[in-house]
Amino acid sequence: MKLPALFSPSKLSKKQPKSNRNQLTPTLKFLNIIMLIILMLSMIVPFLNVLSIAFSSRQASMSPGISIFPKEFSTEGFSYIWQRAKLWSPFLNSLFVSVVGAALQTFLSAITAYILMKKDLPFRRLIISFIMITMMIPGELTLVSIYTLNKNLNLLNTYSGLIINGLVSGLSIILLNNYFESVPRSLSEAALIDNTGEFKIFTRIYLPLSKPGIATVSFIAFVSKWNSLMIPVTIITDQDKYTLPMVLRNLVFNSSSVSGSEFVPPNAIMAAIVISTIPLLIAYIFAQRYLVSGTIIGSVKG
Amino acid sequence: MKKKKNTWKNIKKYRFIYIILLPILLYFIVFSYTPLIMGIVQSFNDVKLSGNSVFVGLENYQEVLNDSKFIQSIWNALIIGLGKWILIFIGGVAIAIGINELTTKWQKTTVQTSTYIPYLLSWTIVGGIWIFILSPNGLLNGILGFFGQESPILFISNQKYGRWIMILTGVWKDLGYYAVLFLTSIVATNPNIFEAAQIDGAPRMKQIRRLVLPEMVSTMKTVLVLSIMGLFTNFDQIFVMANPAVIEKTRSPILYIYENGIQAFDVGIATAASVIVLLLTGVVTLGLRYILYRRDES
Amino acid sequence: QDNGTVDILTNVTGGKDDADMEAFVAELEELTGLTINMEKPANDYGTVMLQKLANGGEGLDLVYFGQDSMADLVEQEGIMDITEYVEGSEILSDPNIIPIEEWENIALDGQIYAGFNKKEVHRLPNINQGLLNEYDIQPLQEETLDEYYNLFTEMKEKIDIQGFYPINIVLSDLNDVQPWFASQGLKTGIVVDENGNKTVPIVSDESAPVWEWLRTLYEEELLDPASLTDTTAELRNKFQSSQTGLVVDWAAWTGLYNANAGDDYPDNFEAVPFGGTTTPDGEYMLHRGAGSLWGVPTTSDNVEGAMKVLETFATQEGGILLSLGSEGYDYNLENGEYVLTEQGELHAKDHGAPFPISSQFEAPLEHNPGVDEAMEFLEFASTETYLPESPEYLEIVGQGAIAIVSGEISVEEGLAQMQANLQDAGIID
Amino acid sequence: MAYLEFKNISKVYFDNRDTENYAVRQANFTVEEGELVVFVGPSGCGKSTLLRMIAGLEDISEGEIILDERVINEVEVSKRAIAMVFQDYALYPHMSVGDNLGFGLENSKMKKNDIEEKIDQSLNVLELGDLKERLPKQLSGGQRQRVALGRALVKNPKLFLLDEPLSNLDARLRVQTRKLISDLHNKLQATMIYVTHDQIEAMTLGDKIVVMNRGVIQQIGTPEEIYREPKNTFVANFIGTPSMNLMKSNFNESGSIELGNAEIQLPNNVLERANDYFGKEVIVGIRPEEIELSIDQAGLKPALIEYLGSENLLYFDTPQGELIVKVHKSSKLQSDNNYQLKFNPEKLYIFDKQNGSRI
Amino acid sequence: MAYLEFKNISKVYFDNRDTENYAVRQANFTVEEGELVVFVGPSGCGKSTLLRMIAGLEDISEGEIILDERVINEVEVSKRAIAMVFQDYALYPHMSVGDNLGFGLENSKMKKNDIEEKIDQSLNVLELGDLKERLPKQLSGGQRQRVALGRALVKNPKLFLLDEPLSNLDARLRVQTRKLISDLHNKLQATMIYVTHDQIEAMTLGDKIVVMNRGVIQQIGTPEEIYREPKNTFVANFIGTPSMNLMKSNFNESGSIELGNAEIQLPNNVLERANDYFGKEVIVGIRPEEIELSIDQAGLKPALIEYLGSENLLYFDTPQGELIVKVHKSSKLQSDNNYQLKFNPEKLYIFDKQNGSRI
Ligand SMILES: Nc1ncnc2c1ncn2[C@@H]1O[C@H](COP(=O)(O)OP(=O)(O)OP(=O)(O)O)[C@@H](O)[C@H]1O
Ligand SMILES: Nc1ncnc2c1ncn2[C@@H]1O[C@H](COP(=O)(O)OP(=O)(O)OP(=O)(O)O)[C@@H](O)[C@H]1O
Ligand SMILES: [Mg+2]
Ligand SMILES: [Mg+2]
Repeated sequence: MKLPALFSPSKLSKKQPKSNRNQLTPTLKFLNIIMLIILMLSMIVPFLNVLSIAFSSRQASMSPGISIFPKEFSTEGFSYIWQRAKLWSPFLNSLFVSVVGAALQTFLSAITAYILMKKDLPFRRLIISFIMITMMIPGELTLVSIYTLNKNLNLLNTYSGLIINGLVSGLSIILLNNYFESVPRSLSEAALIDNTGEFKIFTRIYLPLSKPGIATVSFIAFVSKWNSLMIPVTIITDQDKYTLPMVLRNLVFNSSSVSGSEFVPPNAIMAAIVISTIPLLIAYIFAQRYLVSGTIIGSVKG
Repeated sequence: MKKKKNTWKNIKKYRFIYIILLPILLYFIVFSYTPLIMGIVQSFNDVKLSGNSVFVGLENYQEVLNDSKFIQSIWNALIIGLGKWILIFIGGVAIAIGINELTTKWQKTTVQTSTYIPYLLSWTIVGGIWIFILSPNGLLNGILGFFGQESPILFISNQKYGRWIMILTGVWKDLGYYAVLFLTSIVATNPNIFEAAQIDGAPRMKQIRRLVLPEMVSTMKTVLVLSIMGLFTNFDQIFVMANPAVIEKTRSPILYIYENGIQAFDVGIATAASVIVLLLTGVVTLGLRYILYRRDES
Repeated sequence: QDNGTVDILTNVTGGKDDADMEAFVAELEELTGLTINMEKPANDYGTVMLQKLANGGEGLDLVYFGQDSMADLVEQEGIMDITEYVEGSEILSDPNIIPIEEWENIALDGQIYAGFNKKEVHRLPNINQGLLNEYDIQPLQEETLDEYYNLFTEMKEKIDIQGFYPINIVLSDLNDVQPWFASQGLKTGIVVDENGNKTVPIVSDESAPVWEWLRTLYEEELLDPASLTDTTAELRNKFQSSQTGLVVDWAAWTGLYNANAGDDYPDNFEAVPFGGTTTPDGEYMLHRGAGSLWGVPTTSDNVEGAMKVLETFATQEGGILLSLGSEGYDYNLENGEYVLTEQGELHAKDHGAPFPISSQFEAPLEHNPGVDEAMEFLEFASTETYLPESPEYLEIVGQGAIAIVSGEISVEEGLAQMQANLQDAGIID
Repeated sequence: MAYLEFKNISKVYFDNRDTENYAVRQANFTVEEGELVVFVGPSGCGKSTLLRMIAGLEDISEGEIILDERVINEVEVSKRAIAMVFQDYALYPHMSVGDNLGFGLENSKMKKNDIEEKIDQSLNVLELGDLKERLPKQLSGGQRQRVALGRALVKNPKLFLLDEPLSNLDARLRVQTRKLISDLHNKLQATMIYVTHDQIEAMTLGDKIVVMNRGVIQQIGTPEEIYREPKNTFVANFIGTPSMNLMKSNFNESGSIELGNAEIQLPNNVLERANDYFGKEVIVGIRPEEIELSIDQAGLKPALIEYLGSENLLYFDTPQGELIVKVHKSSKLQSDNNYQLKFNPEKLYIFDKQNGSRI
Repeated sequence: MAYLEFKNISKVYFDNRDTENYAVRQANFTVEEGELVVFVGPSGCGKSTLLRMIAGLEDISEGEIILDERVINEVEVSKRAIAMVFQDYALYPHMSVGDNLGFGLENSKMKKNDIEEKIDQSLNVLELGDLKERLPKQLSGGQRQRVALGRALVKNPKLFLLDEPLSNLDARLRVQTRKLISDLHNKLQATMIYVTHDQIEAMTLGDKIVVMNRGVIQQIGTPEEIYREPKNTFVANFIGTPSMNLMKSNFNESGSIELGNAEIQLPNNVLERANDYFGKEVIVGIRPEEIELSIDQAGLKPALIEYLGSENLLYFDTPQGELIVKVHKSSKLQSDNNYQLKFNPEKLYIFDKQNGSRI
């Protein structure tokens, strides 16, 4: 009779022996796990609730209370919202604007970050402060003038307007700058000696070597473009060019003090939320493995 | 004198770099500074929609600063901001450490991903969810009822809880994001020092206290500086979650600007209040940087 | 600029997407003989309007806004005085088409700054008759606070739905309380008397019994405790799913509730409109929505054109456009009968004005079940006065209302406190 | 009984495909109390792994480690009363030098005053007194190294483990610190296990040297034994700079071998052992300093001469391969002379060609 | 005219408080075409700075660098036609070995085919042919080092700059690669500048050695000159392992000095130069291998004996300080003998006590 693999005569277990070295005491470990589980639940349950309502039938979705599983499973919320709000065009607009915007933002921030690495660049500190200040300007201050500006630049109702506004961000620059600093300087020096132009050093050495940083910044840029509302509302009145948040905000937030007669059932609202969140989750899943190593924030001293 | 010469030489050396940098600086000039300056100019005017703007000097500023609601909104922002940051730092650090203590990769990934989700959702959604949870027959009161609380607690509409709710939901939303930032600094720590500490007989908890925490300090400082910039501009959360009962204690300066400037079509007031907010942000940021980095400079 | 062109900034009026909008504009152009440009911001309408007006008006000739914004717009010189034009217009000045009271309602210091988008409707209580039938509950005998109270207690006793409450109101925005304060003949909002004195009747001493009543409802769990936090959206969901027996909502919603109920109507669910309590004079007293208006920006270069559009909105044809939509797109005429297309169904007879302003307007299609009954109460409704202080009033009284109803403070205390606060804020004298 | 004993210790890592990789295979050795044992071997040969198993930082796959008459396989790291110095120092970056030293003592329930005293004492021994308040990043490499030593020292451990403690130092500091460690060892009479891949360190420091290769212990012995009686070609080649010349050569039936341009008759004691190898190819080794040179125009011309100050290295290309000769001469040799190479048969090492073991 | 010439080159860094720090001060030297010049000195002495100024990676604060009859102070890095090998190799981690070599050539408008050919050629020279497709992280340290060399090689530069290229390798690989560089230099007849802090490398590789300390050039000369005629105590101490014994001693009026336990009469040629020093304290130096020992019970007992295989180092504590003696002996000396130290007066070096310069 052949012994099952479990009882193989080898004295060595195949699996790495689970090491108990240098860990918390069992009590603390238990507490830690409990803390994280509670935390996770508190973070996941609301989202499950959104999902469960989105996949409930219209009637079921209207009954109050928190549910984790759809009461009467149905996708009518999705089909309703998709047709009703004609989500195709806003969805694609958002996707287009966010992808292009994130790509450009990452690229431009990367160039700037790269330039600001040059320690002996005259006025470097000045330029950094100049960029940092832009991070503090409240949007309301420039609310009127930003419209005038976009109008003068012929950016109203254009995709380029959607992309250009908020194209370069101080935070992205700072994050990437931090990341580039961790690329050994001797690499760029070696490339210099290899007769390489600055731009090629940037594209062939710094960009590929900063993948985690690039991934993180692109992700952040994508999320902020995807969720961006103020600028699109300001510059877009052409319904062809609506972005997803512009459409969804109305649905989720249909104000009741106006005697309008719109009725959007909750399952459709939640479906809209799910639709608008899915690309973010996908982007997150792509960026996830880089996020921890990519968000080197270190000590910024501008 | 040699240094001067160097600067000039470097400018020449980097002339192409400046040419590349130019469009980006131009971008900031056009899209940040031009509107900023236009806004500042407007703040000194009584801007009428008919186009008849009159220079009024500091009148708009006086009006804003004399409005106790505005002053109150600044206090609100400070208190809520402070509460948030304290808790986010404590919580973020605790979670980062907690995640770091997990032993398998899938555990780490799961916790990390699920704590990150709220950060991805907008306040419209998050706010709605929490109003739901905190409502008298919502989840939380359900749980409290289970533990013997007799009548439901009116979390959302009780002035006493208003700020706490803003603080806690704000923390809840951003916690995962900050935990990841802090986790980054732990992961970057030289693993050997933990082995050295083991040999020194330090229990894990002590290692966390004495080795992991100090390692996170510089990240914390940076995060603090970066996040303080948004101190006064919390709009969405308050807009979505506040109600008349608590608005007085939770209104943020930006919400004030929205209500009293924008909704009232008063550009002068809106811009003047915004300039004040900008100045305050600048002062707080600079002050904080000074405090945090003072010792490093010397 | 060509004087035949009218540029319009709209919010609710028009189409939902480009195709809708094109059809709408085409029809409007046909009706007015003008070239029309219509722009519709996705949301944050007020902000966008501010941006456009502040940027030299953008050549706009007509802008949509709510009555609550009008005073500010006038103050900031955003819209012009169109009294003359209105008086000069045969259609608009015809009291048979637009009653004088409607104009008085939106006048500021006797001047007119805006025309009407639609006839504003009122909010009134709806009871789910389906529940009453199912649980064999006696309908109301007379409309007094006590009778309502009795109805609620009976509902509470008999209806065994999990989480059911007889009544729900959105307490914080004070829109829903008018039918109850009617019992004392008190009007919500800030009331300005002939002498220009401002008062807030619902915090006067006479209001105490109503507050007591509300408080009792809350105490005895007849009022959904969530009423302290619920928004209208939740309230509607609860009513629609029979979690609540009575809600106060817009007249049009009586019909929407019934329509939304699908097959459940009318056996299991039927929203039936009521007038709320009656004043000592025996009249109902209802809250009418803030006007949905059109103004002409001070920078307009085609005021005549703009007025022409306003006139059109007050005609039968204009009314059909604003409710049903445009022919060939939203509906077709078959043998003189109006038949909605698929598009038309989607729009649910609402292109910005389900109830056009003209008194002479005849709806070509039937309303949703219950709407006509609800509309009969319109004569008892009036709008609140909209003053710059209104938001603050809402904040103070909303806060006090929650405190009183939830039992945090006694009614007298609460009233005194609200009065004091209102005085401090300079809202009442 | 020995102070520390390894009994058949193995360490296995499993890679992704679950195949076994032995980092250490069947290691057996003992360390006496007070001894300084050096583990030497090329990078990746398992030295650190061995050390870390003693420290308890690594699980033991097979076998037993006995310390002070107790099997310590399952004893917790902190209970082993050992001190360890890491290659990259692993100083606690946010603590001052004093705190770095004190950290371990804090955990031992020692009194505050005693701790202070011990710290100061150790700092004095290592001449670090002035640096007590500095942070590690404010120290030079050599100072950091000494702090790392101090951190071990202060614990008064029974057993010191040192993992390539000098490899991050420059040559000059390395010599200094090497001496410091040697002095400490003599002074404290502590048992020390020292890991290095530098054979000079191994030779100068060790009471006993353990030479490892690919997880397997090749030879254990005193420096002299290892140098003079290497058990196999690996040890012969690894120990000594420049390393022993190893060349393939034929073992003639007559008991002589060819080397350079000469034929050498081996002494009898070697021949006795080498019975089986007559007529076969073997590997012949000779240390560079054991070759005598005489100028002779008929001899070989060196391909390269390296001058090292007190000695010269001459590289000859011979039919058997490159041959290095070390000549003690304090001036540079002329590169245009030809030399006759003379080998002392007594100094030749003969190794099996297949498994490399000494014949 | 010289191929490369430094004329009064200085490099100044300004710190936060704007004080000047000289990394290099007034350096003057020349390099002939085809020469291999080694810069040697302790860490931080300015070697890399010098090298980087030649490469153009660092601005020159003062002076002129002339390369091939052209002042290159302002010439861009990429126009200098030099190749550089970095201490940490600086291989492009995301490119294969082949691409690492090809990266520089791409920029030179060379044809695809020619590039390929050149790469293959260089890989063959360095015996890296099989590794062309590997990534740097898949290579061993020695292989990486060779790829770094290959990257320099492939450019056919007129001038090679090497910044401590061997310091990350272990002893064994260091010797191998040292030889490889030496071979390459001979084969290519290229001009090379080599920076190291390892004096063995300097001695074995350099046609000419430049010894630096604290930014100042101490001595320039052939290895032999530097070893045998050090200009000052710094050079004397820095070159040679173990380094020269340097001890303070009194110069008697009679022209003798005390050393160990003996008194030594200096030869006349020294005395002539030393007129001014009679009766004063001087520093006396002697190389460890120049001291002769004889067993003598009346002599000194060594404090420590280090056995290095082919030699022993004996440490004696003398009244003038520690004295190291190197004895060529392939077995370990007994540590319980006493020795008489014998100094050859001809081999003594006398230095000024104040400025350390040779008398
Ligand atoms: N965690 C691990 N997982 C898999 N293999 C490992 C692990 N740690 C070490 N090894 C392998 O075990 C072998 C021995 O490693 P070890 O670190 O003991 O070498 P070493 O002799 O200390 O080398 P060095 O001189 O480079 O420090 C190596 O081949 C290494 O790749
Ligand atoms: N960017 C800089 N700013 C200020 N000082 C610097 C800078 N670079 C180098 N130095 C200083 O210049 C001096 C010489 O440095 P350099 O790198 O040339 O030394 P090195 O001889 O190459 O040393 P090593 O052997 O450690 O590489 C050092 O004291 C160093 O601190
Ligand atoms: Mg190791
Ligand atoms: Mg250097």
